[in-house]
Amino acid sequence: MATAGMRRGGTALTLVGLAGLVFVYWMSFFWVSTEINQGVVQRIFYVHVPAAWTSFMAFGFSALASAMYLWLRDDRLDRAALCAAEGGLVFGTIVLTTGPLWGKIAWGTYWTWEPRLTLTLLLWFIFVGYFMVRNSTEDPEKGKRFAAVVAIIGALDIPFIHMSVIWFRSLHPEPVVAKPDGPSLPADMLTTLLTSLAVFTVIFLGLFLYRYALEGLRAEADLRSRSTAT
Amino acid sequence: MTRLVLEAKGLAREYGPVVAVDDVNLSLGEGEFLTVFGPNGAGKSSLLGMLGGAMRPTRGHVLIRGQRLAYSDVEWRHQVGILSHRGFLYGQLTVEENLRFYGRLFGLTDLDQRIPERLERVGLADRIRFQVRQLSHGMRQRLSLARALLHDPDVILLDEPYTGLDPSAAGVLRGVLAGLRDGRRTVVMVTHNLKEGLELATRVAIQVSGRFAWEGTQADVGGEAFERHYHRVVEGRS
Amino acid sequence: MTRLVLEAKGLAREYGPVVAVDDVNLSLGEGEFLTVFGPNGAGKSSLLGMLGGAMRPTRGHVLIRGQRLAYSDVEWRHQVGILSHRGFLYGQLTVEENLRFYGRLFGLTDLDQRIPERLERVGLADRIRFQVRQLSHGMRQRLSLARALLHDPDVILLDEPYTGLDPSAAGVLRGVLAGLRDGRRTVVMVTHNLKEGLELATRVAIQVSGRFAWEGTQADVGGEAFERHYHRVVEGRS
Amino acid sequence: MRTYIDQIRAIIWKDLVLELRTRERIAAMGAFAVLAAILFNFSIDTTSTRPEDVAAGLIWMTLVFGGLLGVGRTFYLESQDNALLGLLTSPVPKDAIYLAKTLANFALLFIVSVLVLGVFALFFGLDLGANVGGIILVLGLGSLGFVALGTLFAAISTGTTMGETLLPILVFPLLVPMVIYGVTSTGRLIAGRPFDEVEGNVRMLGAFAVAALAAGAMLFRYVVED
Amino acid sequence: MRTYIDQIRAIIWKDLVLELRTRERIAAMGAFAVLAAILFNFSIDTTSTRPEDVAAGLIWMTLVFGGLLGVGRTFYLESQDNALLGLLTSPVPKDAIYLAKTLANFALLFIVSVLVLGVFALFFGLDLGANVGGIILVLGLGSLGFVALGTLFAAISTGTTMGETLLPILVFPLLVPMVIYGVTSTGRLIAGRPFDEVEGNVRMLGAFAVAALAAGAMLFRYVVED
Ligand code: HEM
Ligand SMILES: Nc1ncnc2c1ncn2[C@@H]1O[C@H](COP(=O)(O)OP(=O)(O)OP(=O)(O)O)[C@@H](O)[C@H]1O
Ligand SMILES: Nc1ncnc2c1ncn2[C@@H]1O[C@H](COP(=O)(O)OP(=O)(O)OP(=O)(O)O)[C@@H](O)[C@H]1O
Ligand SMILES: [Mg+2]
Ligand SMILES: [Mg+2]
Repeated sequence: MATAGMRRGGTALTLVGLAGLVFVYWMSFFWVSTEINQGVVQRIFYVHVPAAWTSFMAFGFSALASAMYLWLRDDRLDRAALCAAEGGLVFGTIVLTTGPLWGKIAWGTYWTWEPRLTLTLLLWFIFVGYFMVRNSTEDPEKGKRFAAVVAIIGALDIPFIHMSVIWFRSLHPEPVVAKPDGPSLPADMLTTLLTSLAVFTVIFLGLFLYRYALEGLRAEADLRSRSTAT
Repeated sequence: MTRLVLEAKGLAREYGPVVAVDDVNLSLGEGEFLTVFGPNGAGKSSLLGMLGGAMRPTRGHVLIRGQRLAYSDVEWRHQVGILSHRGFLYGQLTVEENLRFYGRLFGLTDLDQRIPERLERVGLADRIRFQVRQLSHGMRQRLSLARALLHDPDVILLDEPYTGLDPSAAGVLRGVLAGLRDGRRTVVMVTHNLKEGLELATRVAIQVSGRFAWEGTQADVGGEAFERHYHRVVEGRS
Repeated sequence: MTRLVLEAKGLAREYGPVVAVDDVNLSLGEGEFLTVFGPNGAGKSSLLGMLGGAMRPTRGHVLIRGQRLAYSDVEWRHQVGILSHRGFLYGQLTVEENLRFYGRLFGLTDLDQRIPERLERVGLADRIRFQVRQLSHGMRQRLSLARALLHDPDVILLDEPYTGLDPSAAGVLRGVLAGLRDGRRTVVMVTHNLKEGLELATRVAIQVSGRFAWEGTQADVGGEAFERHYHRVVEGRS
Repeated sequence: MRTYIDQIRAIIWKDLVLELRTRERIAAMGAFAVLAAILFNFSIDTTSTRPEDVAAGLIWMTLVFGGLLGVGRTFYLESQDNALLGLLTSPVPKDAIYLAKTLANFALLFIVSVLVLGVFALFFGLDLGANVGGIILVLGLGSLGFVALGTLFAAISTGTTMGETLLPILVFPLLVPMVIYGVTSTGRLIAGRPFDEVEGNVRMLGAFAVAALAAGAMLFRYVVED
Repeated sequence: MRTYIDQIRAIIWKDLVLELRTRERIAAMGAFAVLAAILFNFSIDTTSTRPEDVAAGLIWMTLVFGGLLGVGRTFYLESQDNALLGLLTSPVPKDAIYLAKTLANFALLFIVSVLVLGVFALFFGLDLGANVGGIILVLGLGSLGFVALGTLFAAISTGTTMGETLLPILVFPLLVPMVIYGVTSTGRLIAGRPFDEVEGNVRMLGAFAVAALAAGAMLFRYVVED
């Protein structure tokens, strides 16, 4: 059965990812050189930034799947959007915990009301709204459509977050990697960052597949219970 | 047989665990008049809602003149007129304003003649300046009827049109419906009144628990005997 | 004659320029059952509204058991049950919660038995946990009926109770109404269905343009001939 | 008397069930408070303005807004299937209907305003100190006065029957004195001044709430009668 | 195309007639705006805070909250006799319904926001001078962006069991960028800076409004289909 395979695949990927995470920790704690200005704290960077990008990817994927769902009305697309949104929330939560930890040391405060931070928090809120909308209609189809619309509009927030450090005077560092004239980062740092990004992506995919398979099973069970009821 | 106008293929509608309409198939040609009877909650209104494109089926689909209903397309809506349990009327607008509003949505241009003429026909001419919330129950039903037929649709879906009408208005409605049997229209009517329902029907169905439990034509229906037949069908199935 | 229960003296209701009810006089004793017929807009619902204390008369007044209706007093409301065009139901509450709410307003204490029993009687027992907005039209009407009779009122006012009921529910209603003719209650019913209306009535009135254009008893009404009589009265007056 | 109270309880129960049906409403209000605070933060430049100076105004603004939103819904729920008429033709005194509606609205608004206070204190780093009790009292009285007038106001403007547009305009100016007392006392308490200093204002708020309740209970019947 | 425009006009005409008949929304929004102005007049100590510094923020807060009140009711009117279904089963493209509703809401909100500007200018003694036109433009674009998003999300939240409560939770997060641009430009214009200085911000506001309108027109059909 395809779902069972997917679940097994998901579990396997997650395990691979977790193993990779150990490797990334090793890299970021022992291998990579220490940044001169900030010292050891800067190593949060290798969790913070990949997590942020992974959450962007997850939310973007969720929005894409939502748009496709509205077009094709295939429940599988809706499930994909749902699971991706969940993943996005997980990684978004990581950003929202690592950021303040870093901030406490680098800026002396956990939180300030500053565009990138605020918009990141709001993106997280939007996807909380995504789940609220889903669960507060009595017709599940309607909930799926509403949620899809929220995901699409919510993802439009992502470019704002990325650009916010450039548009507004801001405390948060400006891009050092994702910018038009290429990364300006020592090679070993870049390698660590990209490795970490790869590992996070694998973990996301693993979680995604696992959840997706689970949702598939639940939908099947729903269908079965209904056809026996009538 | 005449050209097919309205078809339903494997139509089903579920509200969560409730199966309101269950695998209904239907094909109606020009000039046909189908009456649907059935107990409360049998799914008749849900069926009409789907036939009129007001509600998406959970499964199956509807065709109008062979074209599958496309919800993003609006052209076919010109051909359909719906009278539902709820009147679709704005209580704070006058009788005239309500019709004018719908007329403009349907792109009608001769509203200055059309509206008074229709109101005359349903016996509301003297209420033209009244706000809808000031109308009595039966007057509201008359107005809903005028609204549903304002754009002269070819496919007409009526959900308990006799509700609240006094005997003379019921007579008028009977006349209007008979007028619709001009061979060019297709009518589906839901009613609980067996007598009124049988009078004009060319085809009759009894819906029970979502399904058509019985279908037949005028000829199958032996006048007085139909009432017993109806009860037998309903009890046999539910 | 039995004791007088419900009286109306020179009752009139105007909405701005519209005279909805015009000088209606009425006196009904225990066990009497009055059916009011009349065209749409004749003022039947307005009359019922005033009899039930839902609406203040412009002129005249209503008496219950010889007491003039005092709008600030609430005691007499225990004796009155109203079924109107609108169901007085909360769409977001369940069937059971709606009845429980009204039961508590009326100070009933045996709701745990009473509610299931009444729902059984109107054939809604299996919908007890449904929210009202999930009910079909006819189910809602059944619930409104159960609500109106929940507190076993002595004076019962019914506005088109057959609306939306399927043939078997109509049969049930007929049974319920027949059960009300136990000599202790007074019923006023408005309907457009001449047959159903005449069946149980001890007295009959035809209201036209606000006034009672004709009043009579069962005996005055010669079965089939009543339809012609009705049309003659209505046309003669309007 | 027992019936009277039971009727009031029945109506409050019904209103709150209707609210709870819209499930996570309290959670929603919490989120709302947070988002409102964020929005304020961006609309007011905290470098040139001290948060303490504006916090009172913002809290009351949210209260008024939330109140208008909540109170406006009261009779909308009733108007759906003409349920209000069902209520009016039942043996419930009109003032009981009014009191029940007011109390149900009060419960909601009070929760929201305390929630808003908490969120603002957190976000703006307000040091409420010993004055928390006083501020909550002020907000409570303010909410009560607001819903007492607001419920009457809503009944009028839902246009039950008599409600043409003149009356809201008459009721509205009544809110102004209350808001003034409320904001001034909240502001002082947030600034850390002792409760004594605002006691007069708080008394006025209390008097206002009581007067509004009494007036509402007396006038409501004329607004809804048909 | 002619029909399309005529359909939009018919819906706007209907909405405005209904609003004029009931004055429900304009009354609520207006009352809120005036109360908010009064609130701040009393809550802000003008010796320590310059009114110019907070006026822009307050105007925008009032706009956002007032807008929420107005937009939330858009679909109430339609739900009374299931009239929305009548609209949806008529041959009107869904985006026309969306645009018409948005424009009708815009008209209301824009009037209210100009009103708020006037009230604030009066109460705080602001000297708007030559920048009045610019400020009104900024408020206009802000209102447009707001209703474009608000109308879409009002349709969503009306369709859920949570009703209006959900609306702020859904729209606030999306509004923040717009509010930032809006407040900054309004603030500078109130302070008497030349329009050139805020032109970039105003462009962004315009872009936001257009993007929101486009997204709304495209996605609305998925919200209302049944
Ligand atoms: C306090 C909460 C914080 C949040 C919510 C947050 C959020 C984010 C997000 C969403 C990104 C990805 C943006 C993008 O690439 O478009 C990001 C990247 C980044 N963050 Fe943070 N951050 C926080 C604190 C910090 C702190 C304290 C520092 C260091 C002083 C920091 C340094 C960085 C760096 C260097 C990047 C990579 C920039 C790039 O190359 O694009 N962040 N952060
Ligand atoms: N919005 C809804 N949510 C949940 N269930 C619903 C909803 N609308 C209808 N139903 C259920 O679907 C079934 C069919 O309802 P429908 O209104 O189609 O019946 P009907 O045949 O028109 O009945 P009636 O003769 O009483 O009008 C009923 O069991 C009803 O409870
Ligand atoms: N709220 C109102 N405002 C103004 N006029 C009204 C109002 N309610 C009813 N009317 C008018 O009063 C008259 C009587 O209305 P009523 O509802 O009593 O009639 P009815 O006999 O019950 O009619 P039906 O058989 O259609 O239910 C009608 O002409 C109606 O237009
Ligand atoms: Mg039906
Ligand atoms: Mg009537």
